Amino acid sequence: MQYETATTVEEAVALLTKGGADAFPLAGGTDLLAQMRVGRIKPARVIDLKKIPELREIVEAEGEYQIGAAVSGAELGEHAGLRARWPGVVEAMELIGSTQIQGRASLGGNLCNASPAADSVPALIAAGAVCSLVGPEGRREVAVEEIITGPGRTCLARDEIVAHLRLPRPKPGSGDAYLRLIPRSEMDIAVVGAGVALTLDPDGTCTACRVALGAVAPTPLAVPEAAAALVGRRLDEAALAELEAAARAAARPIDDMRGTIVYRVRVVGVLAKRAAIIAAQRAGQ
Amino acid sequence: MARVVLPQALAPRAGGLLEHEVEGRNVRALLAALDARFPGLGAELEGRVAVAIDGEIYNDPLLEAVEPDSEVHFLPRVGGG
Amino acid sequence: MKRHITATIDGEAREFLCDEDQTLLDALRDVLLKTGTKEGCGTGDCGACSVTVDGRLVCACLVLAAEVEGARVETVEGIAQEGVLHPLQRRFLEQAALQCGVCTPGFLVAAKSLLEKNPDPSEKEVRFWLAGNLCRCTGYDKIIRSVLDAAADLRGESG
Amino acid sequence: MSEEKKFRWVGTRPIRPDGIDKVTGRANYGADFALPDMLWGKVLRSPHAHARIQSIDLERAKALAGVHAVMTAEDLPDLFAEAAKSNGGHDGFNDLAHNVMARGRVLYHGHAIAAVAATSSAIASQALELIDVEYEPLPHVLDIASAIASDATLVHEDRVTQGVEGAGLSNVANRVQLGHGDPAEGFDLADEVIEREFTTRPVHQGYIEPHACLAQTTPDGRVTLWSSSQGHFMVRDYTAKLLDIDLSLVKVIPAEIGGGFGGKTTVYLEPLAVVLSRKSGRSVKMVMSREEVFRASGPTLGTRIKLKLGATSEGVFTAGEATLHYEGGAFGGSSVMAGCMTIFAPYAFPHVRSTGYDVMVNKPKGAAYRAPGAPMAAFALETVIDEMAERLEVDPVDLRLRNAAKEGTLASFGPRYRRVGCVETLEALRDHPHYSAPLGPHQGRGVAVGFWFNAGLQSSAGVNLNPDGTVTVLSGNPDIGGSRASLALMTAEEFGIEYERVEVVIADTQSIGYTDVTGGSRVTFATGMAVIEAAADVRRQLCERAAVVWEVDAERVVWEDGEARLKGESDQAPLTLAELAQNAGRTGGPISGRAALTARGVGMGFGAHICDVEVDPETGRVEVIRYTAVQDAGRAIHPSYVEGQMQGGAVQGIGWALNEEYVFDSDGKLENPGFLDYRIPVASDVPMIDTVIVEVPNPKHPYGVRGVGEVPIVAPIPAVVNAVYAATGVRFRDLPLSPPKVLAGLDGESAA
Repeated sequence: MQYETATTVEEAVALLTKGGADAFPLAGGTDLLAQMRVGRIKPARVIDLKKIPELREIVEAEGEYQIGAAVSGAELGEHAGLRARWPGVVEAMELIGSTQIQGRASLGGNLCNASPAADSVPALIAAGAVCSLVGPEGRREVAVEEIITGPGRTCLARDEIVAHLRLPRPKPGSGDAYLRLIPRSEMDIAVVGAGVALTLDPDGTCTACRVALGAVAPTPLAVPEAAAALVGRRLDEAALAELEAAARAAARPIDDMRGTIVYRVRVVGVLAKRAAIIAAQRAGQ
Repeated sequence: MARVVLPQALAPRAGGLLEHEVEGRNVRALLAALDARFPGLGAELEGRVAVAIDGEIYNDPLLEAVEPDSEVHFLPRVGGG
Repeated sequence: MKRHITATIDGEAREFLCDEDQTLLDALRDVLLKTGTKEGCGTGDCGACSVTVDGRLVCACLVLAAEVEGARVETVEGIAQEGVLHPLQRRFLEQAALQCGVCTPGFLVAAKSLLEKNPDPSEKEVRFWLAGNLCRCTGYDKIIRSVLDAAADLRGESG
Repeated sequence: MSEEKKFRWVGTRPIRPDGIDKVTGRANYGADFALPDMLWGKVLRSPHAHARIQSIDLERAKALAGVHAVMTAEDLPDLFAEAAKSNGGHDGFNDLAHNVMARGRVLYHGHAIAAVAATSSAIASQALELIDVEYEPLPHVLDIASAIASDATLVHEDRVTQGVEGAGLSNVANRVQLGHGDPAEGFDLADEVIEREFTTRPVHQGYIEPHACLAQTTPDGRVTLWSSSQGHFMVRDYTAKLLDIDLSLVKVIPAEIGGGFGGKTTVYLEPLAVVLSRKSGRSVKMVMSREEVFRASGPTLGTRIKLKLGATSEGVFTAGEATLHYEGGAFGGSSVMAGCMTIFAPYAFPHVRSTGYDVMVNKPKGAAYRAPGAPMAAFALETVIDEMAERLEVDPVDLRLRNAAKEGTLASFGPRYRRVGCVETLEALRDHPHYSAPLGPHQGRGVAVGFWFNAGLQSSAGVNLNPDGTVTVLSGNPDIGGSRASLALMTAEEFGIEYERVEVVIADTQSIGYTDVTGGSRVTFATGMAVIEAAADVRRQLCERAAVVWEVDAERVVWEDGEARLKGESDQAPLTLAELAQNAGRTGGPISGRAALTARGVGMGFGAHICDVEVDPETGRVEVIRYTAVQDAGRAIHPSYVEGQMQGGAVQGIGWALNEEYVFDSDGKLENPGFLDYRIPVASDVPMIDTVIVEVPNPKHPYGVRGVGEVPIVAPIPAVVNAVYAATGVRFRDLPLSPPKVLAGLDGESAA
């Protein structure tokens, strides 16, 4: 195996193009190196993206945040501005793995692993995040919910990388939250996850909402029906019950060793409701 | 005579009785006496069990002393973690 | 082809050769013979190989040795300075916070990293910070107490 | 030991002698040794749960540059054909030989079939991929129900059930029955009878250090092994037996051990490393990956227990009856006997019977796991007692106290109890503020009792007096949980010297007499006894040396308060240990003592735990919010390490109760062979674990020690499950209580 570093996105893309099918981009490496260790992936070369400034920066411009794809969870969590604006996104990222994993794992990596259970992805979808992708043909922008196309599969070309993700400036009265269910309190893969971002007007009526669910479908799922249950209403019991029902209706999970269909469908509604309540509290602050 | 109590599974080999009065200064002598009464039983016991003599368990008991008023239980052998 | 790496390891400038696909953990243990850093799983799930790279707590099994070129790596072997134990090490000993001891290097590195960022953590903060360090012997109780007490020592609040 | 004796060192909490090495990274564990000529060995493992090996072609692997040796079972002596013929293959070493490397058939997914040694770990891995094996897959059995079915596929083609007259070929390796009285009669006397069935899944000991060893051989047949295990004499004996080598030619140097819990009381890698070393002429290091540890080292496997309990309306147990099926893995040898012996042990029963079946399935060979067999048994009994208490409307601790075993009680496993602390332990639990503390919504409290025999077995010890008056103690037991400290404390007490003047060395197999494994909660008890005897040997010599100095009869000299004194009126100043040590050369030579013994007088142990949980009614997640463990230690030599055993055992039990389980797919492949999906508790999963050490001294030990390591894992499962019942009103009888199962139970879908 060959280890190579790139210092610009263009260089990284060129190395990936040259490397072909056995070349893998390396950001945090928390998934790639574990896969290599158990022999599931045998790269001929890895291209370290962490020396590319764009991928390592968090830039704020007029309330909009541009987060480099290789920024680690720990760096994200230490960013006071981001924490204040998008607490749900930050908490979702911080749920991934241990403190040690947080020292390396990145938003871009969590997204490109394309796990149906990736914690940060529902929160990013709910937040309306957009990715900036760079490939041999240049740059393009793709909404986060369009990146993952199936378990372990993305819409990226082999030699395309995520350079950064952009979170929009939240409107006044906005809040977001992400919750997941795991059997332990830490160090687990989500059995189900739910992210909610919403905006309340001063009298508590929800004017905008996005809901996304994790681990209940082959990909993280944007659920506009669930969001629609809240928009135009106060978050009373009836509205939350509709949200819960819509989330359950959208879920189409599988049985596996981490959870059952019945359980996932049941609990994803509970988490969506709880996440909405937390998001609403944050919106009110 | 020591009071010897057999594992339940072996009672059929000993006239259906669990408890026996047996003479012997140590476990080996008890086994020999039992074997004389119920041929083969002594060997069976020796091969596979521990012994509790007056409440204390011995895992390798062949030569452990037995008092005339002792209560001797044959048990499965248990190790530990 | 081996790769030549220069890095500061436990305060010492070191040069070594590694395979390109070798992890930092394997390089520390098998090349530099610094076996204080332990391997419990090799996949980032147990924390036994915790080290810091440029001050950031990581699992050495999930870092390529090639990545630490020019970096500052701290392991358990650098915690005691000039033969003097760090308060964490002292508290671990005094409070019997280790039984078999194989997870201890990882716990010490992780706990030290916590106290550098948060000198006055709550019990809950300590437990969550250390959730990536598995211990199968102690039930964590004495480890958590030791970290809380070492934090007080470092704040100068205990004798 | 009836009167309270004052100790200077016993009962204090000094720093363990090996502590500094373990907090600085200097301590060497199994994988930490290296030799200049060293090769790396790796094992090829079966991808089938059950298959006939048709051929193994090693040629491509051998041809790979850097590969120095390749082996299969062909390279192991076939010592056991005769034994197999004479006893139907039930020889323990025959099974072990077949477990370290499959012969003819693979019996579980992960079963070793070949091994290689190469100049690097990477080349060794590559070589494994070049070994061509042809398999003929065979049908497999994965659970108790299908293994005991009349038309079951046989794991072994030649085994009949031991303990059953006229038994035919079967997957039941063994049947055991014990008890006293007539349960039918007892149930007739009962006002209430409850009968329930319980199931548990395979769980792993989960030690953090994977198995590891380094082997060096010489052309004249000598073997040196550096190995991490619970007993280096065990490693020596098993390796020598499997390879047909004289014991004197094998030296095993104990590495520090990174946890065992019973799982390191056998060998997996050592015989292979020796063969690879012989074939290559180089030293060979082998380290299991975590995945290999899960797939191929001994878990404790699944169980099914049916239990019936009868009691009078006054809360007196009239009868107990249980049928226990325990999976033993591919070779049998489960802990079902211990399950049968412990299941009713904490209580007095006029009529009691337990029947156990040791069931073979196509899963890894089971190994001991802390109080082997007892936690599952306690799960059954202690939750039924909880139900009985509710039915009788009595306090659950009170019900247990009314029936608790005491001196003279006829134990369900046979003998009459001598002095035991079951009652004292339960009383301490009842009186603990935790037991009466208020609870919040969705919270519940459970209690349970646990029992373990503890063990004696064989130990050797040496005590060497150094010229400066310091003492070196030699032990043959790897120190897993602080036993160096407890041995040093007892030594300091015996001599009346400072604890810091005692050093404890874990000596290799050529430097100390035979010693059984560190297991069974025996080290502080049994090896402690040997150390005390060796110290007495030294004290006797010290008195003789003082007699030489004073030119008196040795009988006139006594050892008191750390010095030799002349009995009666005398103006001779006492001689200290240091003075006598310094003069040893001119009074007769170096002073050292030794003792080797089979430890008698084991004190059985009881523990009682209180657990509070909070259950999320919408997700079924259970959180342990408060926990207290009470245990009779006999005497706590180093209380911190006694507490540590109690806390560690409690948390292991909590993990077993809530989230730990092996998940096999229908092909018998383990789906969760890693710490991510095999969920042992992490620090944020548990609260502080309060401890109360009860001391009902063991009258047969000089300091009253009973042994403490195993008891604490017995009570947690039922304590947690009873707490979940109290919080939810649902009784769970299938482990683990994972969120989906609990939520289903709350919905009434699966709760009985």
